[in-house]
Amino acid sequence: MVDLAGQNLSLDAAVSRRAKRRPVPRWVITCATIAAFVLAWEIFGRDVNPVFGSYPSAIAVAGWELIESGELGKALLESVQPFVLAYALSIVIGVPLGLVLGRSRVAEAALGIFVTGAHAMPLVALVPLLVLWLGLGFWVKVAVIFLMCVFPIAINTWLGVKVVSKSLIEVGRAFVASDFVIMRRIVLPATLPYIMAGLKLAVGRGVVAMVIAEFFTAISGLGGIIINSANAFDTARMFVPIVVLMVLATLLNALVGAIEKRVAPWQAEMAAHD
Amino acid sequence: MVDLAGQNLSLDAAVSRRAKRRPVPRWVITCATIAAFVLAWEIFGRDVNPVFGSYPSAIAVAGWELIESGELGKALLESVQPFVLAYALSIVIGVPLGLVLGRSRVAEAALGIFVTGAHAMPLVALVPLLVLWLGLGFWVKVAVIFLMCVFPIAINTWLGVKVVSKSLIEVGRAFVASDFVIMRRIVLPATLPYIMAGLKLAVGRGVVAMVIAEFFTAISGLGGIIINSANAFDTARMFVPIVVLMVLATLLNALVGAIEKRVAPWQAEMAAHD
Amino acid sequence: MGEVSLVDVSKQFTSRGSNPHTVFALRRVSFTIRDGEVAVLIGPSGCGKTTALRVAMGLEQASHGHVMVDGREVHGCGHDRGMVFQHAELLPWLTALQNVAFGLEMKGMRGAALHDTAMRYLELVGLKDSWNRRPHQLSGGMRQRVGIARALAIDPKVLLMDEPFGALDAQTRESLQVELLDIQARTGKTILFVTHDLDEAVLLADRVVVMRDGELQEIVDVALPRPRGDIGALRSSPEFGAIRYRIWQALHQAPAVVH
Amino acid sequence: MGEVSLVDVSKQFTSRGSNPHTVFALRRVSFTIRDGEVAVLIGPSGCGKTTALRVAMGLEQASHGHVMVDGREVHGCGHDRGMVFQHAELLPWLTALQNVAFGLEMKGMRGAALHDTAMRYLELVGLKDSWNRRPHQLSGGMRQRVGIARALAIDPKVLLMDEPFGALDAQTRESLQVELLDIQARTGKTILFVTHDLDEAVLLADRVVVMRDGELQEIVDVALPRPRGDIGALRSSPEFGAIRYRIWQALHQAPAVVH
Amino acid sequence: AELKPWRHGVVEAKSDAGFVFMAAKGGFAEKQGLDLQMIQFKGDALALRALLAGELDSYEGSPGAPLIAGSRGADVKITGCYWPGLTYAIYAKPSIASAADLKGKTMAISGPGALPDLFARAVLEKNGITGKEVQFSVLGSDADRFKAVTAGIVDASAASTEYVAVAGQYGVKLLVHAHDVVPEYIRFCTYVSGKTLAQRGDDAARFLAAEMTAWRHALDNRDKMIAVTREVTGAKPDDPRPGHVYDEVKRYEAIDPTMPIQVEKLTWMRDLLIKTGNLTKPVEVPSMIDEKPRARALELLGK
Ligand SMILES: Nc1ncnc2c1ncn2[C@@H]1O[C@H](COP(=O)(O)OP(=O)(O)OP(=O)(O)O)[C@@H](O)[C@H]1O
Ligand SMILES: Nc1ncnc2c1ncn2[C@@H]1O[C@H](COP(=O)(O)OP(=O)(O)OP(=O)(O)O)[C@@H](O)[C@H]1O
Ligand SMILES: [Mg+2]
Ligand SMILES: [Mg+2]
Repeated sequence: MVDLAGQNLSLDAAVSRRAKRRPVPRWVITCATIAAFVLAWEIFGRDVNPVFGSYPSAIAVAGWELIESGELGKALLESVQPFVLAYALSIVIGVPLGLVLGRSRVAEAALGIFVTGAHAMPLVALVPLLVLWLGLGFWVKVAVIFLMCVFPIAINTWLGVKVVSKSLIEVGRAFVASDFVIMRRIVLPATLPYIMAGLKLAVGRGVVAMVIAEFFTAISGLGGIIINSANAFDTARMFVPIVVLMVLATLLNALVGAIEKRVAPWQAEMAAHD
Repeated sequence: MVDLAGQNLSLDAAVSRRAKRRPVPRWVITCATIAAFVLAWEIFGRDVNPVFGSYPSAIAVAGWELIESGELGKALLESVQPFVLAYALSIVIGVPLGLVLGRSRVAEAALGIFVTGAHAMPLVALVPLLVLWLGLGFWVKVAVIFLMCVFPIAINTWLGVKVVSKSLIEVGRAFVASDFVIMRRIVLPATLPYIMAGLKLAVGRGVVAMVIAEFFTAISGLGGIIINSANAFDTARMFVPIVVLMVLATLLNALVGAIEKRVAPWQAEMAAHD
Repeated sequence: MGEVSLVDVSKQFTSRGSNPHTVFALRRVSFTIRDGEVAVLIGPSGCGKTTALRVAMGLEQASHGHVMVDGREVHGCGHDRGMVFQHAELLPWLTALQNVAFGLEMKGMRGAALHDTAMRYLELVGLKDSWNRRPHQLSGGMRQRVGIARALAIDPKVLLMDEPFGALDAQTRESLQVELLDIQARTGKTILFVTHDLDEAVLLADRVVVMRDGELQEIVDVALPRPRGDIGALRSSPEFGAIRYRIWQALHQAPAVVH
Repeated sequence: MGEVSLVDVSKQFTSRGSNPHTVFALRRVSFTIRDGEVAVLIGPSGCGKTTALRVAMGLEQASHGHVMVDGREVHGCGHDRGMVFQHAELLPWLTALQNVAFGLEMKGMRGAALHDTAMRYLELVGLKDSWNRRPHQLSGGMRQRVGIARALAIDPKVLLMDEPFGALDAQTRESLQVELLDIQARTGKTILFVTHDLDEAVLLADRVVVMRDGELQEIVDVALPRPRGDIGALRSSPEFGAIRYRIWQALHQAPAVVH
Repeated sequence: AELKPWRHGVVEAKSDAGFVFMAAKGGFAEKQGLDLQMIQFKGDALALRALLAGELDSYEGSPGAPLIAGSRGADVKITGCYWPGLTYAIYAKPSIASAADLKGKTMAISGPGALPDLFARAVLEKNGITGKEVQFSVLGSDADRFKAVTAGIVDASAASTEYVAVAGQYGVKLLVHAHDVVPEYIRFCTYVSGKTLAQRGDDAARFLAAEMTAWRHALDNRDKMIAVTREVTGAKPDDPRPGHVYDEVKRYEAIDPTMPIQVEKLTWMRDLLIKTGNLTKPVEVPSMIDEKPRARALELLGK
């Protein structure tokens, strides 16, 4: 029955045949595509009218100058402070807002339409109004970034709550959990992947909002470098903060992902990986 | 055992006691809050510096004038055409992109970073480059709107795919479905709520992008009315297209929701409603 | 106290959409489980057992009729009732221990008592060593047992158990049956228990409620002494066989009423 | 042909995170199910039955050892094998009929044949009238039956069934047991079947594989004539009782090896 | 005959639109055989980029940006300056007594290197204040910036003189008029790319000719100028600004329909840009001028 004898021969062969060709690690693929992209940009970027485009080596040179002069560091600091505050605020307000919208029929009927509408608000047109209320300094930037970040977070959370499985909620109800406890102990963890997606989307939007705020209020920070360089037709220099922003956003996204893995380790384990 | 007799008396009372106070319908709540909001705006809006703010009755008058003169209709048409095309394109490209990013380890490692980065691209600064390639007309608007819409859709889809339950995928594998079939028949429906959330977020972003495109390329459409009215210090008139945009976004969102209910009726049924 | 009555309960599910249709999961079902009684609900697949339990628990609102606990009409769930779900329904992000602790926390337990109580009930179902695993790392039977531990831990007056031992091997099942009988004897719980196993029904029940097609078909009294004593001997006794056969008959009867 | 062998298969699960630990779900398990044979896998909850089935199906990659079908090492799933999952695992957005059709479509069936075949198998499991309901509208046992219909419909050479009748009432269960025996007799399928029910094991199996703690404990031959004939009579026959007892003993033995 | 398309970029329409749009709205371009399409931009920097991208045949705006772009090798030529006088002013809160008081205050601009910025810096420089001693904020168009002053968001801002008429009404004072401090400052020139001049030199001349006749017409017809402004901006009939702009232009003779190209003013402009740090690479002003189309246009009109 347990007829191993006849098969032991082929066993070694089979094992070595499988000999899992270890897949190329992810970071190697990532680095390779980035390298290919930079190379292609370097080659084709030189053909673009320099008033409009630039290429990596020129950007690197411009970046080095900005770093050496300390301008980039100063600008980064100026930009990052309101961003961090506004992003944190968006989470603190957006997530509970989304949870309430998703759970409460009345709140959804009463406020949902405003959230949807506000998300479609052309903020650029309303910056003057914000400036009127908040002045030109730190707080107007915070407001602009906050208004751009809070809605993706709230909306994703809201829609995530709407699809939380009924049976999970019932566990809470069966054990007589209060609405608040159901929210915190069941709905929140169940919605976490949506919230995290919202947070990641908000990183991208927030970074863009940061630049917009710096374009349209007091010129400062990374946005200031962009607009000054653009007006000086110094395209290579203009690309430096753009690249910095994109790197920043990528790092922040990775950070959000890492935090997610820490606070919700079950998520990755349960999901499909081949 | 089946001792009904003694309880029949209290039955009627119980039933009538429960007599489900039918909850107020959603649309009543929504209309009430909108009315309250408009009223509050009407009252307090009059106190705001008229150079910056306006109030509903004034906006309504300005709106009526714009409708009568045919300006609003023309601008709306000008704005909506590129929006519709770009939004459709974002779906057609964003959803498959997100699916592939979520399912393929290699694609994710190779392209994920570009999607994350591009989502954080300050598009406003790059509009001139788009003008260089696409001119000032219809297509540059399409490009701006597309670039703003496609990433929320792709990223939400991508992250949604990442959390599709392993056991659903295994059903496909057990029945020897090809990767493509698993994608289409299992991953796609399982990810639908994420995709729909992405589509709704994209509506808001797209509407904003539409205005930005009209601000930063050739002035036209609804964005054009905003700018021209702002220059004329006609704040009430400036708010007309903003209100129209927000209404438009809300309607579109409702449309997306309605479509979701049609193509994915199981979703609402399975989810928690109290 | 812990008397539970379903009074003239009907429950229909109407599915909207392209092909609307109505399913009658329960039709005018009335029965009372007396305080401290063990009632077993039995019947073919899809006859409405789970629905009856859910209505009794307060998770489902009856379309018609109502539920009384100790003579008072109740709506919604209460700490007086505890439920073991047919599909365990563990919270996927909590470990086995945390899942058991969840119910206790809802009752207000905290700190060391919480941990110790949860651990004790995990041990009772034989999962002490797996306390740290999440549901997806547990086998089907293990999940089921965590669900049982979670409901037992909150020590409710009324236990509603939906095929709790369905996914368990004979040995584990037997030991949990004994545990349950023991707990019931000590605490006088009222238990409503769904099973497909006739032996289990006879072993546990004071009365067996036989359902069919959403209707109450028959109620069979189980006149066996409590405590049950030597289970092996009991099983092979003629009384046991007779009652088992009565239930079997009730199950195989044609429906009482034709609609 | 349809011979399935697990060859020296081990499977360990390592959970990372704050509290890493390794679970050995299978330890050097080897057995062969011959073509056309019905083997029943039995053992306590958590002993690795599901894992063994998943490895045989190709859903889980063995940490060590491999799976052979008809003498050839296989990786991944194939149309030659079909699986009934322990938790049905229906696709929630498909109706009962569509769920059954899903497997058939993957085999390339289309059109009227598809609909008719799917409907026929739904009827076989007694769910013809519920063809249009989605999984969340079905009771636990009904879901289970849809899962059975889905696997039977694709008519695989090898059927891997994980407690397929676990959530069914006695009557439905019996009729499906008879169906399964009938299908097997007609088509000569190879079947690997997990159950906790000793009667079911004896009734269905040519051999019963008893597992414990991830290890193969014993293999019990069931020397009953095929076809089984009158099941009622068979059940009360002394041979049946003797084999049943042998398995019971194997299950209750102390583990063969102490680690 | 078939009209040839000519795409001309302008800054978003304001109360001076009666001058800017007269060639298109008054039918003057058609007379020169051109189908003149006016394309509005939020700023002249955007228009310059559109020109360089080949999406415009010409645009008009402040000479600052083209000088900077030219220093970086951009293919843009100055073909004439029809608005050599700067009808621009600094508006301030009433509490600011004189330009010297601006030290340490906040000022609104539309963007670095753009007209309001350069003008403000030129005024500051005349008063011995460096650019670093004032906080500049980007607050959008003339209207937006003027509003910012009225709301007290900033202490002062440069903006078109069209707001002089309404300044009192909004509680804002006119601090400095460009005419009094920087007479060298050119407001608008018209630019065409070198490539277009090479390929469509004749059309360029016809375009300039159309513009010249249009401005002449506008200067001679106050009502017509106001009517066109209203048509373009949708301004209300009681808005005093279009009329005020007309009067200003007349009073200071700000518009010169012959589009003189004054090299010395442009050179002053370049030196200002160097002083403010906007221009880092030197550029020879004459190399950026193409006199031919203007000469040809005058010829066309002269006959
Ligand atoms: N949410 C629902 N929507 C529609 N129909 C439902 C729903 N829940 C249950 N039903 C139907 O109600 C009937 C009774 O279901 P129920 O789950 O109570 O059966 P059950 O007796 O528990 O069966 P099983 O032994 O298979 O678990 C079934 O026909 C089922 O299809
Ligand atoms: N994904 C996993 N991660 C970690 N441990 C796992 C995983 N899957 C199974 N196990 C462990 O492997 C062991 C065997 O599980 P398996 O599901 O094979 O048991 P089983 O024999 O099917 O039990 P049951 O009769 O309860 O279904 C169990 O201890 C279980 O906790
Ligand atoms: Mg049930
Ligand atoms: Mg199992």
